[in-house]
Amino acid sequence: MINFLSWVLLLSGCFCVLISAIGLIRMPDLFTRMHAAGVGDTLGAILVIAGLMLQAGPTLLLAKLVLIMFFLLFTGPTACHALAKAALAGGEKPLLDDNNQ
Amino acid sequence: MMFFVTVIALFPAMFLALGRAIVGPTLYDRVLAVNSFGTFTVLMIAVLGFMTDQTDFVDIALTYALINFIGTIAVLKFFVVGDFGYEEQRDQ
Amino acid sequence: MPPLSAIVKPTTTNHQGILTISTGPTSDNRWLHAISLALTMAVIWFLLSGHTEPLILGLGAASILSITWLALRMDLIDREGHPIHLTFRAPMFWVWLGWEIVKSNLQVMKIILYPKLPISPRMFRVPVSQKTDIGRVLYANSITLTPGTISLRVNEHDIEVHALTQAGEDGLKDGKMDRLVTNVEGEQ
Amino acid sequence: MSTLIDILLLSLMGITALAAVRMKSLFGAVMLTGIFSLLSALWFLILDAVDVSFTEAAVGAGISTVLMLGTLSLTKSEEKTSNHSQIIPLFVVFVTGGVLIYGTLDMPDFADPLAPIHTHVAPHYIEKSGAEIGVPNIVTSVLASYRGFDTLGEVTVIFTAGVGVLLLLGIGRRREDGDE
Repeated sequence: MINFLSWVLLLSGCFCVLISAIGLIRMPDLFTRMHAAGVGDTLGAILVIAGLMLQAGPTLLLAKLVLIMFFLLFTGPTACHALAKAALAGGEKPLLDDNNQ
Repeated sequence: MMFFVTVIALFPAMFLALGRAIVGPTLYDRVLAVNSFGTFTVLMIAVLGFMTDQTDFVDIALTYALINFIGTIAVLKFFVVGDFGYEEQRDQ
Repeated sequence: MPPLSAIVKPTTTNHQGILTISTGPTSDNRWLHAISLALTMAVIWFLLSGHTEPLILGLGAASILSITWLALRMDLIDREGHPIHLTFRAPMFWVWLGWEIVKSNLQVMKIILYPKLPISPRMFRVPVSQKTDIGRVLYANSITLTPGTISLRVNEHDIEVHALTQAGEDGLKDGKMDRLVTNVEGEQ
Repeated sequence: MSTLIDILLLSLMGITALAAVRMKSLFGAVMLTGIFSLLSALWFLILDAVDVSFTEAAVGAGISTVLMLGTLSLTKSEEKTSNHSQIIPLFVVFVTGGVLIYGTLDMPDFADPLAPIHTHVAPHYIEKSGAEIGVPNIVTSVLASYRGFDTLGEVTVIFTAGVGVLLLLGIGRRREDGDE
């Protein structure tokens, strides 16, 4: 049962990561790409690590995996925000839809 | 088997992120690609550790998650503080 | 035990937006923060090492004490550096945020997979109702954590957001996340 | 099974290296070397060299990227096209590579249990270092105890080099003048 759940979590995590990478290629400009990268950084990482957690069982390993997840979730948005801010400061203009600006 | 499939499934994502890092076009795109690549690497290290039954790998994944973040912030700090000639940076 | 907000004195924000800690009788609260920092580090140290030999434990204790001392000396320990007052209210918010993350992830994934790539990127501002820097940081980070919306610039009154679709903009503008973050911040 | 992982990882490394060489924007090249050191750290992990991979992560992906960027901020960030003939460098590279490959022929096979390094001192360290030194990590006990004087010398050399660089850059003096 646990193995089955792990399979599901790991595979769906990989799916998220893959889609995020596809989005990284397909999106038209930097800021929209950041949204795509966010998918892999949040849901992809959460699912893969949750899958590993089920395999780890109640050990120190589990705690370490929890720590990895927390670090990823705390640092991801901060790095993303820093990137957006640096890009704006560097004169990067986001591509906007015409009919609402 | 489960972990092996996961590792293999992570590779296409890494190839695509690498592609974005190569194509660019702006330097921020590259930083974004490297950051994503780092996240994928962290996940892959953790899974590899489980695959080979060496759970020490998880410690390294943890360190990587931190180094990746610090590296990204340091690089961006250089952009904002140091002068890199923003106009010249575009490849094409 | 009294509620934590009674022990921890509120901080004020001066006109430049720089967080200042009211000095004087707050030295107890500084020690409280120092102790909680040391405890957190001890827990993390043990989780990462898993060793119980006396020598190694002693080395760990020594490094934790010296780091705490350094942090005290560098004046890094304050409400912002180690926000214990948030820890007790956060879990429910995290559960809600986790569900939001899943929902918005699915939306963004759907958009990426559509052959025509139906995006309409937009920038707009949302007001913030948080009083402290850390509350605003929490809000901005929560916005970024849910894919489809990224916080670009933050100031005292609003956050500039880049959204991928109209739905993302509407979801943020109804202000639910803002209310919940303010609730977690619990600063009145 | 793990051969597939090796092939994929090595091809990633190959693509990264080629792209870094071909890239005109030096900044992009620095980012690609960052990716390359992430990959080589992964590769070290697969080869079971956990400590090396740790160092590679910290130094290669962290510090050296920042140092390169610091250099770039002082120089130009665009590669200058060279008009030298490229035949002689290619020749040198091939000869060096050939000599290196020839040198590896004498080495014992990878992971050969009968290789000298696995039969002499390594078993001793692996079995006894916990009891003799009391440090859980074998590499640490080798570095800090069995060959402690050697490490002390190394650290002294690095410290001297660091002090020398700082003196040359004159960082201390600027702060005294107060014009920072």
